[in-house]
Amino acid sequence: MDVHEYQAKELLARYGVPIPRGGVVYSPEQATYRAKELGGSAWVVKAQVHAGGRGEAGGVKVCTTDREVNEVANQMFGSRLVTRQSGPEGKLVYRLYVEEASRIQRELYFGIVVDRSTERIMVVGSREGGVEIEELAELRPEALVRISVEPALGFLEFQARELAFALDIPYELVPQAVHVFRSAYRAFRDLDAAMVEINPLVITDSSAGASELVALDAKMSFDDNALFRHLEIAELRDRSQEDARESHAADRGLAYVGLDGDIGCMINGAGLAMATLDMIQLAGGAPANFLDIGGGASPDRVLKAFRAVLNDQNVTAMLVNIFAGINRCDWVAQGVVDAFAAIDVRIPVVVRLAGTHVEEGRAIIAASGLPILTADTLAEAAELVVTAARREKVLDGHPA
Amino acid sequence: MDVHEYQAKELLARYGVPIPRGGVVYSPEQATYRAKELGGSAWVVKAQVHAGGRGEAGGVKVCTTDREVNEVANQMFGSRLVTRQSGPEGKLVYRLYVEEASRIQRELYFGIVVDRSTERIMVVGSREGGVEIEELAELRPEALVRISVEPALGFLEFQARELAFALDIPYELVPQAVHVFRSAYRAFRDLDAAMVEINPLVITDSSAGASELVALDAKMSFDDNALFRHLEIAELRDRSQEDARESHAADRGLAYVGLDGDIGCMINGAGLAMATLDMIQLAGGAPANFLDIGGGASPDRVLKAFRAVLNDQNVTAMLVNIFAGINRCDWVAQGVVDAFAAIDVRIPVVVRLAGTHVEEGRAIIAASGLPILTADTLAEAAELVVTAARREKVLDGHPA
Amino acid sequence: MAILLDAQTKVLVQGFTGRIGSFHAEEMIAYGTRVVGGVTPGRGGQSLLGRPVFNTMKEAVVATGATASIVFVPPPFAADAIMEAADAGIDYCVCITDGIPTQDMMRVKRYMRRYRAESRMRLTGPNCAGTITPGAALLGIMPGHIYLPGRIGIIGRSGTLGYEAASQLKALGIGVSTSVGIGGDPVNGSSFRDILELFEADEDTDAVVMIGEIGGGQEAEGAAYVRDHMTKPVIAYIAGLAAPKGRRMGHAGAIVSAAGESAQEKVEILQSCGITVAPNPSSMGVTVAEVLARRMDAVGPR
Amino acid sequence: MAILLDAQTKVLVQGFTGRIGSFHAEEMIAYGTRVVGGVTPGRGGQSLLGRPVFNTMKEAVVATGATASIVFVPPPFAADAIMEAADAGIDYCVCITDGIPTQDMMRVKRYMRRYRAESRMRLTGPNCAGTITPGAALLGIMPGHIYLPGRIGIIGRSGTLGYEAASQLKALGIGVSTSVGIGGDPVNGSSFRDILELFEADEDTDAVVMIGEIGGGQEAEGAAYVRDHMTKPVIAYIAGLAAPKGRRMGHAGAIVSAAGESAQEKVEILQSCGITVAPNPSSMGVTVAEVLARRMDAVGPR
Repeated sequence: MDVHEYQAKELLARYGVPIPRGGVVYSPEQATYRAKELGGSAWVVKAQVHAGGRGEAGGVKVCTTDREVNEVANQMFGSRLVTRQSGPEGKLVYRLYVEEASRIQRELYFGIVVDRSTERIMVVGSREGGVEIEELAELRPEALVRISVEPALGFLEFQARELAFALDIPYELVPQAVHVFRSAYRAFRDLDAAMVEINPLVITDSSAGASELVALDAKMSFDDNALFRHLEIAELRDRSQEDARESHAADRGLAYVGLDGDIGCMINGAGLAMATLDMIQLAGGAPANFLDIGGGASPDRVLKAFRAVLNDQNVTAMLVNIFAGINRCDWVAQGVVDAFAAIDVRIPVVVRLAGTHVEEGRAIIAASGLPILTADTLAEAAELVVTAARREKVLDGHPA
Repeated sequence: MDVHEYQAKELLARYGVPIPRGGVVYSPEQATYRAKELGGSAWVVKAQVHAGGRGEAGGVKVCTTDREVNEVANQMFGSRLVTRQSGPEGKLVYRLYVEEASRIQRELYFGIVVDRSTERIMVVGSREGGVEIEELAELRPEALVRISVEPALGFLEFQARELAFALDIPYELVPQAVHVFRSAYRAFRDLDAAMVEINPLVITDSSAGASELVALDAKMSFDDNALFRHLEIAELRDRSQEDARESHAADRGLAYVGLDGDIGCMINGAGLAMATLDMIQLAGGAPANFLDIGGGASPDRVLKAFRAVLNDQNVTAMLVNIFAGINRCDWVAQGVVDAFAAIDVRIPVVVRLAGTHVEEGRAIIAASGLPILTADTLAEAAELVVTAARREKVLDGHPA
Repeated sequence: MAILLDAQTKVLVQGFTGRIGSFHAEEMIAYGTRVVGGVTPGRGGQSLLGRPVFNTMKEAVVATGATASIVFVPPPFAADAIMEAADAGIDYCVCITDGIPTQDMMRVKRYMRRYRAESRMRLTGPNCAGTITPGAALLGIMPGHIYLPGRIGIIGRSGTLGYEAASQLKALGIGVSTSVGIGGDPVNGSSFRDILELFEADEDTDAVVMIGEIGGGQEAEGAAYVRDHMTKPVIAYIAGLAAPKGRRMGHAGAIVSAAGESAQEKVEILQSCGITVAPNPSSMGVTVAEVLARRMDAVGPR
Repeated sequence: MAILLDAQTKVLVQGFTGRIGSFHAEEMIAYGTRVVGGVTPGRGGQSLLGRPVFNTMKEAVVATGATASIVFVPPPFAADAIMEAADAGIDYCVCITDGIPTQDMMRVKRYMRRYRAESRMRLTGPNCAGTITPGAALLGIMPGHIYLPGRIGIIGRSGTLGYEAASQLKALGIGVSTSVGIGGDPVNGSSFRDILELFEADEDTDAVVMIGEIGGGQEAEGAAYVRDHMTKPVIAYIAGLAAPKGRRMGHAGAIVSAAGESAQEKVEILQSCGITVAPNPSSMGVTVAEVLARRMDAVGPR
């Protein structure tokens, strides 16, 4: 689960990471008020959206007068910010963060992730802050310092010190850097984060007093599996930043990922679901979604899944692919029949059943008399649904 | 460092260990007031001293009226409680703890210590609570359940559960027991304790509602070396419970342990100090103290050590034994000469110097013209001081 | 005995008396698995399905001599259950539970390293369908009837895709020695490489099917092992060609977040290590058949 | 080379520029120890006593090729300094610092176990006087002149009592191969047993003096090793006969808290393992001389 920049900053600050003074605002008036309250002569107004690349997309503006703050806020509120990470529809802007502008001497990168190969938490730093880390990792991997953390002991003081020296942080700031790094690590560990990124971590200009380290931008995401023990984090979820189809499905306990195609999918098991999407694509079709209905699919759950799939207006045909292990094909078949009774299904539906109680399941479909296409194998099912989708498009007047 | 029962209970309660309701009081009036405030019909009045065995020594009384509470408190305040752990002088009682009486169904033992052989924290439990654990460990070791804790992971839930089942805690109380055990462990770990003991941990009678676990008595002691990071614990130090000679020396940064003999000792190094005590004993004398002046003994430090030793009225002769490594014999010798100038030293003093700058040191002593006895070896020094002490006693009219 | 599990293996069910635990315990017993009891703290002394229930794994192991266990404990308590199994001296543990926090699994892996490698418990899962040695024993939640006993090993992250592979093989008359689900989580008990080693050493296995997916580096690590150490043919399929970058596809571990983690890249890595990759999930069975036939031709009739 | 340290060993000083660190660095250099530099974070690039100062141990090891270090860092930071040395690849570290919290040392010991036994750093101390190979090198704070080069190993918890032993030996014309202070803390880097093993294997050592004290079980563990594995004679002294139970005698570890931890009990355990125990601290030297003489008689003139 992702959170907004200002939420990540507040969480990190609670653990001791210094952040610029600022506040979240919900209207242009609040933005102006907040800027006055902060004082000073320059502010940064930042759109709060769950997507990187805000700066180049116009979501971060420096203002030097109240009036300018108000104007910028006016433009941003209610807009959809399209960044290179947001998807073509962009993300709705309905919260801004107004913060005092910092005088920057140098920009560093600091991040924490789970390293799957060592099964440990890894701390990453670079002298080159402000750029995208993925790009840096690909183009100039030597610019990254990586430190693996022994879970028994945490991010040790000497490791933090080594990182500080490796990033060429001036001697007088090394103790502060050690504190910042270890504070961020503790936040990661205590809050079951999946990612912490402070980019840039800046060394401020000494023109107005002593230099210091400040987290100018921050990102955090969290392990969904651990939210049960972090209710205060779970509450930070911002549905406005999610794909509406996914929110709808997630609320019903379904693992749904929205895609750009037109073939709706309902499958049990994540692996089989991915494989089914692959088969549809190989057969020349385009899946509209990933949807794993999971084990123990009751007829009621099947009905919910149907609704989640058909919720997407782009869907022109649908494939149900069930290999029943814990599930039973007869239950799923009954769920499909019930769904046809409960919903006005106007598109072709292909059903492929296999595994536990497959004969009983097929018999239920056959006996229902519903216009359901059936297939025995995954390949057949994919072919059938792709053909059906193509026909629908032609009937609707879309070119195939 | 030891703390009082009520302090240990408050610390454990902060981590989630249930304790009976109660409060510390400093006068009989407060005791009565506290009993009324607690309500109910029976209270336990407990002398707060740093010594086990209070119950059998009369330091724990059950009272059933306010008046009785007042009387008991009156007797206890200002008295010195002599228990089998307090030493013959007993411990000054100037705080009492008044708590609601618990109905006890069963008494268990729960403790946490550092196990030196595994270099891990060890949790110890027994079905037989309320008895002294040292006794139990010696007489019936099989009655103890010991669980070693992996420092990387802490006291795991399943380990706590295994202990709960091993102690025959009823099923419905097992989840509470797991919570109590792990809470106490966290207190131990977070506060750098050296020992936590809940003895007895009781299962209350179900006559007045559901049974529950309660820490009826609790003891904690702390790692002196870690007090620098636990100022709130360091503040719990109660000097009234300490040997006055030791407090005096400790305040001056000296490692001093009061003993019962009459030969004062001032030595550098804990090992040499113990060995010197052994030599005095083997020579037929009785050391009045252990005192390690440590490395880097400046003349000023030597003076302080002299004062600490002579502070003890029982001292009839004194031995200074220095094997200088970091120290220099000439500095120590100068310190001894200075001490004679600053203090009216009326007892015989034996000085043995060895190691760095020994010749210079001996020359300073010789040149001082002071009535100082000198020795070259440890054996000689011990003989000299024992003989001198014996003579002093005779002179003072004490039989040797 | 194929690998990990045979008809003699004594099995304990952790979370025995729960709805899911008892349901699958019954299924496993029906398949012939030697389930000797189970653990549910606070239910010790009772019995279920004719088997004793214990309060702790230690008691259960002492009383039954079990060497394997299967975990059906809910996510907040599952990591603890795995460590309890390890501490009780279990040799092989399957964790079915889906939704264990990543840091909990990191702690479990760390904990297990306190035991010497040779006496360390083997864990598969979490978030897997389990392990089956067809015709002998089932330690999982899969439909037993889709597996034909035979000499092909299967290793997969996904449960249902493993079923797909087994049933395609069965349709061609090809049987399975053991099928092992290693699970879809980012930090799991055993890697492809760990299980490939077992199959390489197993006399009852002729070839291995390896079913991977997007995310993580375990497929590449397994492929390097195949290239450097394996004599038996390996056939693979990687799911997720159609998966967009940066999106989590159901499994907690199925997310492309670094170079080499997409399905296309993995396919290339596997092929470069001499692994035959099935072009699509429907052709896993036939690809195995082809490889076996080629192998037979090369070896000649025995 | 005796054990642990010789004239070629390259040494780094951790806490180099501090008052205590620089003082003892100078003493060690004067004794002939090959001090090649030191570490004080934030002082990198400077130089002291003609040796370079580094910010981190990793840099220092890379630049100097040092294999040993000595820690003079204050208690709150000393555990971290030891782990930094281990992580930088140091082979042998002496920690002089007194007053390190017990849990910090537990963490250090735990941390060091992440390295394989054969490449794991050896630590002696904390709260010790250090190690000396007389005539070759000094890694500690002891007065070098009291040690005569020779063939007796010394292991002791206490610094000053070790001096006492060395000077008693010197007075009798007996020299020392290496003297090792293992320190007075309850959790320390190396035990008596660890160092006894090194002396048993050392060609330059003929006999070992072991100086123990009240508290803990390391003397008994060392004694069992002597009984079961040592061919060289061991002479011991245990301090604290006069110490009352339950009182801490200066050293954090010198407290009798369990059976077998008092001086008298330890003496009995040691004697039962074939160790000659000196009756008092003044007779450590003569007891060694007697044992050596008996040995010579038994072996006959060579």
